Amino acid sequence: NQSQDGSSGESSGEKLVIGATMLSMQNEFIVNVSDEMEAKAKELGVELITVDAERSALKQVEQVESFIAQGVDAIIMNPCEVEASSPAVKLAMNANIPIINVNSETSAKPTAFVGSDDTESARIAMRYLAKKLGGKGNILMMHGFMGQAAQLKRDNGAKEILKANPGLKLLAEQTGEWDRAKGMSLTENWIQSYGSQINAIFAHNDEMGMGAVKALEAAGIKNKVIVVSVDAIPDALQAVKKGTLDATVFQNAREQGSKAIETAVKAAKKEAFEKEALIPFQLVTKENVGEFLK
Amino acid sequence: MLSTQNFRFTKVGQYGIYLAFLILCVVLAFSTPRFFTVSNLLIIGTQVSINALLAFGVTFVIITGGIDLSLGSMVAVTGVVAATFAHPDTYPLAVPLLAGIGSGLLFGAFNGLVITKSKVPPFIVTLGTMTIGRGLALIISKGRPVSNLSDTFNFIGGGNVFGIPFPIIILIVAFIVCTVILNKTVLGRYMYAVGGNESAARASGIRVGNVKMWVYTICGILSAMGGILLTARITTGQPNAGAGFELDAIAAAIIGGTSTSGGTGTMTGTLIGALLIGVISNSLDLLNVTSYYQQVVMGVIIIGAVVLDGFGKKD
Amino acid sequence: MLSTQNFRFTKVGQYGIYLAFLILCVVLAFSTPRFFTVSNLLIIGTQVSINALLAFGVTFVIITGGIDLSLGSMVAVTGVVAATFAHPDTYPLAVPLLAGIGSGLLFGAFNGLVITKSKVPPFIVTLGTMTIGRGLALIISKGRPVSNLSDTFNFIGGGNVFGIPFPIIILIVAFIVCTVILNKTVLGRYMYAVGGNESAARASGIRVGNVKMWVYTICGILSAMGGILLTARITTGQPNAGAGFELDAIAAAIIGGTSTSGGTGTMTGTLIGALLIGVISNSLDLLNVTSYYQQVVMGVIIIGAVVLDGFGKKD
Amino acid sequence: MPDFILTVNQLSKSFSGIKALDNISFNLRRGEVHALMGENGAGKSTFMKILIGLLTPDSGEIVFEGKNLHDSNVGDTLKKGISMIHQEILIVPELTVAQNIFLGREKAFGVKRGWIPGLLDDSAINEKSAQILQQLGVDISPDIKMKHLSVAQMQMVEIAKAISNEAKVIIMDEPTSAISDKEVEMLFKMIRDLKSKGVSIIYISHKMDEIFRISDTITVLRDGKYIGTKSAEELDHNSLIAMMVGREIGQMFPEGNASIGEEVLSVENLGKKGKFANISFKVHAGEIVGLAGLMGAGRTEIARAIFGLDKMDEGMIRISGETVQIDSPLKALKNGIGYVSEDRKGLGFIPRMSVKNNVTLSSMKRHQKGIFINTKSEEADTAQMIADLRIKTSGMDQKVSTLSGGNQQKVVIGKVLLAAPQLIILDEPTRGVDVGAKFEIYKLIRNLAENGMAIIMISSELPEILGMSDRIVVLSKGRQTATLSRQEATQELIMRNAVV
Ligand SMILES: Nc1ncnc2c1ncn2[C@@H]1O[C@H](COP(=O)(O)OP(=O)(O)OP(=O)(O)O)[C@@H](O)[C@H]1O
Ligand SMILES: Nc1ncnc2c1ncn2[C@@H]1O[C@H](COP(=O)(O)OP(=O)(O)OP(=O)(O)O)[C@@H](O)[C@H]1O
Ligand SMILES: [Mg+2]
Ligand SMILES: [Mg+2]
Repeated sequence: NQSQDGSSGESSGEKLVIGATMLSMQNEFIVNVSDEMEAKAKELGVELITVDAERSALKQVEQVESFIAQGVDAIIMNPCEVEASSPAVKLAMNANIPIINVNSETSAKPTAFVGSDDTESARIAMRYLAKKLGGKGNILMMHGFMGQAAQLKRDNGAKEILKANPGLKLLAEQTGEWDRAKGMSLTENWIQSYGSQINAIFAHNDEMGMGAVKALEAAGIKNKVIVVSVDAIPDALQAVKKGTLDATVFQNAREQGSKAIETAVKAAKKEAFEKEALIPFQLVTKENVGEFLK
Repeated sequence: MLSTQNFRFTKVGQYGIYLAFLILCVVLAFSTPRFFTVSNLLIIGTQVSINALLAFGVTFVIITGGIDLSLGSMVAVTGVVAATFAHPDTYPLAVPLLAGIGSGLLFGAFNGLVITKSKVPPFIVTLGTMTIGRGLALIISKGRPVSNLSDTFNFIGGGNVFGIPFPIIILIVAFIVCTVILNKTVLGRYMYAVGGNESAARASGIRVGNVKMWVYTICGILSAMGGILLTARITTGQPNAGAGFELDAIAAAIIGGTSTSGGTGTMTGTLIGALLIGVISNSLDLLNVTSYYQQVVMGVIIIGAVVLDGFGKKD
Repeated sequence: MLSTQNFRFTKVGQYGIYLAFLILCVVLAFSTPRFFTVSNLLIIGTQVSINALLAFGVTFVIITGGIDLSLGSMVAVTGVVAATFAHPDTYPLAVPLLAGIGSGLLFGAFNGLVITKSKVPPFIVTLGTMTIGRGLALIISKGRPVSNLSDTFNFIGGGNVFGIPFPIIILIVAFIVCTVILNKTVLGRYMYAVGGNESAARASGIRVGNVKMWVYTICGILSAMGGILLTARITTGQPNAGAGFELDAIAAAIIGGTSTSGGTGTMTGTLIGALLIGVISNSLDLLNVTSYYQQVVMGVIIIGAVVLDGFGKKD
Repeated sequence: MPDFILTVNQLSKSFSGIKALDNISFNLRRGEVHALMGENGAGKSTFMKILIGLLTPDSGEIVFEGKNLHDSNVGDTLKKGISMIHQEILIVPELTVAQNIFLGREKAFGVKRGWIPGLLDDSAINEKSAQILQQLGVDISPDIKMKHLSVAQMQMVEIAKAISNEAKVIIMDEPTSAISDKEVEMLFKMIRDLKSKGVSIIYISHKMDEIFRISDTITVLRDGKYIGTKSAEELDHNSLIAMMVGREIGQMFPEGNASIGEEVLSVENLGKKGKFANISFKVHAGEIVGLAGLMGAGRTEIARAIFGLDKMDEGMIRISGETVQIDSPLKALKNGIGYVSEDRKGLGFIPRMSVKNNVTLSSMKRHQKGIFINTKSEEADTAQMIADLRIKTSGMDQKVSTLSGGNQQKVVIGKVLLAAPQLIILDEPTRGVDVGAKFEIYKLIRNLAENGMAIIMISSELPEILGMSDRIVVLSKGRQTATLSRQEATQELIMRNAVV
């Protein structure tokens, strides 16, 4: 059948093609960013090829290689790793294809960066905890998958604030591998170990944070323990609204996604663009959760 | 001597492992007072339940000489399917349960069908359906967790009956049913026969294909039970749930004495295998072993337990 | 007739798969002009190289009737070890290479030792060392990527020789060496014998334990090569690298006709298996198949290729 | 003092508490053929496996050429000059004939010198194997994969392998169980050759006539105990059996007086490309039809086709006059056809299952209540079978893999009998079975016939065919060359028709 506008046939040859490689399409936040990118690409009339790196830096490098071989006009990368995804940036730069990092950084400098610093998210969360606890109390930290960029950065951010607040004691830290069920089991075991000593839990993402909340609720001590996590996925926002999760840190998927596409298109057309678009994190608590719930 | 020639992965016996498990428990009871408390034991039971369900399923499969790598994906698919029908005030509880179990049954039956009809090794078929299943779970859920589930549904994962967590009750019931199937029914007998010597089983008039169909289907149903339990426990249908569960389940079965070459295995052994894994991971958290070292210790204990198991027997 | 009784996972033949692979390539060449270009083929070759190296290693292991699940962890450990010695202006290139290969050799030899000395099935031993290895990689690197590597080291992963990417050259050399070992040496012969009928091998005076030691050690060395290649390619020693690589490698071997019951398999088959997987994943990206559907298609094609393979033969 | 090359003193071995060997002493002279006799399960193979180093004894010593053979593994023993033909055929199916013959000895025969260590030279191995096989008079190509051979051919390869080792002592554990007379003659010629070169042979067989033809000395074991050693001249058939069994056995083949009844099976023009063609015969209730022929004549193929294990290309099968389509063993069993395979390890039993679970496997329909197993009826039937067939087992829960060969055979027969067939096909039913058990199996076959069962018996032992059959169908290269009645059949007549 006939196409309604000029989006097919001859004109598709002139259409800009952008290749995007995403950290993991099984992660809700990333999926949100990706959806936003999709929508923006449609709006601007560019073709977007989205691939999933499945959290593997190697795969990501390979995908960028493929993009280069295909001759895309610009590349958007949601890096898996700070260091390990860097070769992809270098490859693209060498091939004179603009590459925009979205959401997190690599050590190699890309054409442009759109996103926020993961370390900051952990600082925000920890500062909140410190304030709520009055600078004194026992904290448990639930890590993401060990060795991954997000885990390392959130760890660094959290430890920074801990250092600044000597009254806060890190009782134990352990990985929950980003996973809700693992986070729940881990919290159950922690409750066995530390019981009433626990004052707060910081989880590197909302999934694990939700798991912690479930375990605390089941043990009937949720009201005694403060839980904070990062991402502001819809589930977490609901929980904040209900008051079961004390706070989460909002990353603006919408803005990251649309800004990334805009920047990529400008760079491809050799128009002026922002080299670094920093999109700030926001702390979400019961007081302001309404702004984020749609 | 005779006829053991092709038994690749040597069988791990069925008694030594009980001893190894006991020793581990005693050591733990002495090293941390928190281990041997009713509440901790109930937590271990709850945490073990999902892996145990999958391990029961894969025990059937391995006894017939097969393998199922799609367990984890089946957990995700069935969990997401069940969650889709489990929103509050939509359908009665039976609907998500039947939808979940039904999807597991279909998935398992599909595994069985491809394995019996094509001559593709189970390893490849289920590796394929593992990937397919993961994709399906993501497609069904559009890559997002399916949340906002009804309280009655969530009760399955978080509720208690007379103080006993519901998952433990499911675990016990499943254990009894699986034991009966394996030891007391004709189907169970045929499973051992097919795994022990497929040609001889066929020549004895056993419909080998049917037995395999049953086995993969049962495995699918048990995975679905695991998927529903997990979903209810974390009150969300997660499309990326269950990744890697297959290895834990297969490990539990083999630790418990099921031989990957087929023809041997018991449900009790598998249960012990699952408990062993569960107890180790629980106690490593209790003892606050640093996470990097947790992995090393976990590996060492699993190998150690099975080595100890070997010493118990002569052969 | 005789002695086939326990060949559980039926053997997948060695010829049909070439046909399946060819058909796939032709279909792809017609569906996207980007597939059959020199640059894309070189990319596929490079992308396949790591999996192929691991698959060669595990082919040896599977031929003797064993299995190795620790491949992915060995990639991580050896990569991190090599990276530790590969910072610019510290040691000459030989040091990180020898350290990486050496750690893989030790890791593999440890697998072999435990498997031959204890009676623990390879599945459990290597599942254990998979976990142990992951922990070790994190301990050695303190959980952080080891970066800032020398250019000479990174050349291994990213360099070209006469326009041919260096990983492809390593791949070709490894393929030739592995083929010679398997087909032309006494050790290779003994691998087939041990896997084909362990009792017969033993009764012929073959030191079965030694053969197994060799096989797991070689597998460790090849994994180390994969680990070094990976590290050089992403210019970082990544402690969490290589997760799940074992399944891809085993899949390549089995798709290529190696039977998990031991005694059969060829390096050429394995190479084709690895290429098949590589081509599928490359072309799904080229064809811009949505990521969720990619997984479904991947699973279907793998099963399909092996089914097609089955049709090619009679038996 | 005679020149003993091998001396064994007070050797004992038990398996999980059961004594398989109890204080065995044994002497082997240079250049003699020493037969080792005993019933199934007497401990012969266990003894030999200890000699070669596959099993370690619990106590006792072995002295070979004046040196203690303690702690040797198989590789060492083979190098020192003892080789063995194993009872259970030990071959690597995926390797070629030549590769099997030289397995473990490549270093000595088939390794090229060069800069790659251990580089194989398969053409040298092939050449050498061709020579050896020719010497043995067998027509097998050395570069074909072992799995394509028939059991008989595999056994010939095993013989070739053991003989080519240039050993000083060769152990032969039932080397002729799967081969026919022609090959046996070749083997005996080889044995005489070897003997003249001073090689000693330990020979195990359940075929009495072979023992008296070839052996110089005979040692008898019973229930793991040493009974005695005598020179072959001192013994005759009956006195040897008495030593082995502990009692006399009268006539080997019991008299039959079954009345021949209705036609049970009729096959017409059965054919399978490259295997057999134009096979037609009938079997009646109470009748025993023997299928005779040389190795590879196609008898097993016919049996497999009738039982539904293989597809046939043409022909018709009628059961009690009605045409039936049999495409699976299940269908065959439902039509009242039972089959006891010659390949009991491959098609007969499930090694890791118990005697009980094996025996009842084909008759679960009768042992179930709904989906559940009726343990009582199962146990009753098993006990009955163990008693009827005199299966020597420590209990109905013993694993079949740990039974001796003869008793495994009885388990398989028991399984088929419990399926209550009208017609039973027995393919080499006494292969590897001791005299006592053979006699019992013959009695059993007679009994079945008297109770109205139709029986097809395939056997490579002519006396057995002649002694048991009411009618004999002779096959040669897949063709039916004669059908003889009991009265007209003679050994010569059968042989003449078997080689045309
Ligand atoms: N691995 C084993 N485990 C337990 N029992 C065994 C094992 N191997 C052999 N036996 C037992 O040892 C005894 C001797 O067996 P062996 O195979 O030596 O007999 P044999 O004289 O060779 O008999 P046949 O003539 O049937 O070959 C038998 O009772 C057998 O059941
Ligand atoms: N597994 C096999 N693979 C290939 N050919 C076989 C196999 N088994 C038997 N044959 C061949 O099939 C033909 C018929 O063999 P079959 O076993 O039916 O003979 P038989 O008369 O029963 O003799 P036997 O005494 O050896 O059992 C022969 O040419 C034989 O070599
Ligand atoms: Mg014997
Ligand atoms: Mg035959």
